[in-house]
Amino acid sequence: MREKRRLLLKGLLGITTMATAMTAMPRLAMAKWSKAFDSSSVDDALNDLYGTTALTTDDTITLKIPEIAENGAVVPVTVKTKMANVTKISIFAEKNPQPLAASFTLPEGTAADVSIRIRLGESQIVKAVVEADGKLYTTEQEVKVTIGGCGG
Amino acid sequence: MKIKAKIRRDMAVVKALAKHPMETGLRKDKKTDKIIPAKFIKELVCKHGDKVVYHADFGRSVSKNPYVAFTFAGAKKGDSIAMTWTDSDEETLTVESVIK
Amino acid sequence: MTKNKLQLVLLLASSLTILTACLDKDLAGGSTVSNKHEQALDINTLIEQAEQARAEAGRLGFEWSVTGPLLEVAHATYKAGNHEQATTLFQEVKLQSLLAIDQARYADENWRMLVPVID
Amino acid sequence: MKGLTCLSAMLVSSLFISVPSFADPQSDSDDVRAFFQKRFSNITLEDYADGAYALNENARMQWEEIEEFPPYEDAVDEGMVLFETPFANGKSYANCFPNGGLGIKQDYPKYDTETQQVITVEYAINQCRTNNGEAALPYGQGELAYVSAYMASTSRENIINVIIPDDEGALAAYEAGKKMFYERKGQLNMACATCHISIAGGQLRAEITSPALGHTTHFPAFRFGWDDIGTLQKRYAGCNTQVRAKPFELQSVEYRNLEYFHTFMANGLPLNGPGSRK
Repeated sequence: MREKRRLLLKGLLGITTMATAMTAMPRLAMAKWSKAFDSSSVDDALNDLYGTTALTTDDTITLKIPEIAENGAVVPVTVKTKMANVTKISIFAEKNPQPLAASFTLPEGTAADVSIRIRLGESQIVKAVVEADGKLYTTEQEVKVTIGGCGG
Repeated sequence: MKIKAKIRRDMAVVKALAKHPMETGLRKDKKTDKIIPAKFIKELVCKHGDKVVYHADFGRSVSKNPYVAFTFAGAKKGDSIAMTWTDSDEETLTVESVIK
Repeated sequence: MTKNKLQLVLLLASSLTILTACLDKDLAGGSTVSNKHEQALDINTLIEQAEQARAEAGRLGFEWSVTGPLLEVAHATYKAGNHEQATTLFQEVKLQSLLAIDQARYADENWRMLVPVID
Repeated sequence: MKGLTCLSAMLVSSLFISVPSFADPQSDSDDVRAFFQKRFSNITLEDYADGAYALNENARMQWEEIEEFPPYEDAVDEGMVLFETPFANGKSYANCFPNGGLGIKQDYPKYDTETQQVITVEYAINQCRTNNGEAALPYGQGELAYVSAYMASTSRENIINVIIPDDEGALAAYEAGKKMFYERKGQLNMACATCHISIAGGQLRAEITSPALGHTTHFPAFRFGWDDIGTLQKRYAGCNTQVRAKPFELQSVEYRNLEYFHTFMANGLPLNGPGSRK
């Protein structure tokens, strides 16, 4: 653990030198942003996104998210699975005003292993949905969000 | 947007941090007591050459200054990738980075 | 005994006189001014005390963060004419500041109590 | 009124009488270490550099996740640009510091025997600016914090080595900082030591209070609560306010003395700033 942190520290400077910014690229033509992101319940969002709410629970999906969130505004989440032919991964936060947090479309060659940081307004269940071979699989975990203000 | 991309075991591991307020449209400005209008990244796409290797759609629950990480095959050291975000105001930004 | 009784009667009589005088003035409509004036004197002393105590707490480095804002509220309340509430607020400012001053004294004498001791 | 004046007079005199008896910084530091070693027997001295994250595996994992791509990188980059941009007179920050300002944070705060005061990195940054005809920057956050963050980043993994010279003024400054650390104050009547020594590692509302020993290693720090990078003394002001004590001015003599004591305690720990905190 300590070694890892050391490496991170060493790599801090000089990473951005290669990045160049360009604006006004033509918008990439891909699936349209789904209205599922506006839905206020998990089921509505599932229907909007996949046309069904039928999910199979599968505990081989790894949903890495802290049981107690250090900071509800920034909760790191990783979803990964060894299933084959994964085309989509989505993440839901049940009690957020709009539960669908993010949806990843994974072309062939891209690993079913995505990370993101999300907001959790309160303690709740976070759900990951994996679409593989046209079927939907899910796993979930409860996350406790504490109210702080004193840390560090 | 900052991008760190490197080859690990034949796969390109990409980590990116976009600078964006990710306003939900639900938050009030403490001083004016007015609702801050929604402005959030809806879409983040990564291309390797012409191929889209990653496409993420975001809702309002993604943290401010969104961070993402993903892994894809078929790239080598020295290749370029381009990441583009588009937000709810149709504002867009593309940043290129070389895989190390 | 008689002497005491006499004193009591005199005392009662004099206070009655004063009371009557006041009542008279009240009826005449002149006392409001004088009463207000007396109250104003009191609150001015209180303000002075509150501010002095606060300055002292600040000088000692022990002023509470809530005292300054409270003092502002007290002044605003006073300006708005709500003297009764302003009095309560200035008293609170004074009390907080006196407690802070006391804290400074206590800390100066006892701060070593928190230094970890290894046995 | 008279009573109050009397009380104040008594106080003033008592404050002046209590001149530090015999300060022994090294044995102070040894005592604090021994105290923590007893309380947290399973963590090493080096671990204290990680603050509360040394004590809680769950929080630590999330912190490491954040440090994968930390939120302060922009600030460090900006600090580097600011650091390298010459002043109007052609000089730059590099001219004001030993070793061109790089890799030197472990030696701060320093005691300047000539001017009889504690010099922190941030204080020195503004001294450098004013000596070169530039306006002083606000302490706390913004450009000065970025420059300081850049300087800290060049000092990562260096071992803190604060020196207290054999000088009456230096010892008095250290002792004043120490006293402040242990004095209860504010409406909540708490000292720095209440949270960060006495109940360090315990739960205060939803937080685990961090040990005082590693506090200074990771500043300037990006705190999500601030949504920006900020200096150690900005945190001091925050702590004071949290116990409802009126904070001192940043880089006041009081806070510089406190930082002197606070950092001396961390001698031997590796620097790992800037760091992210929630």
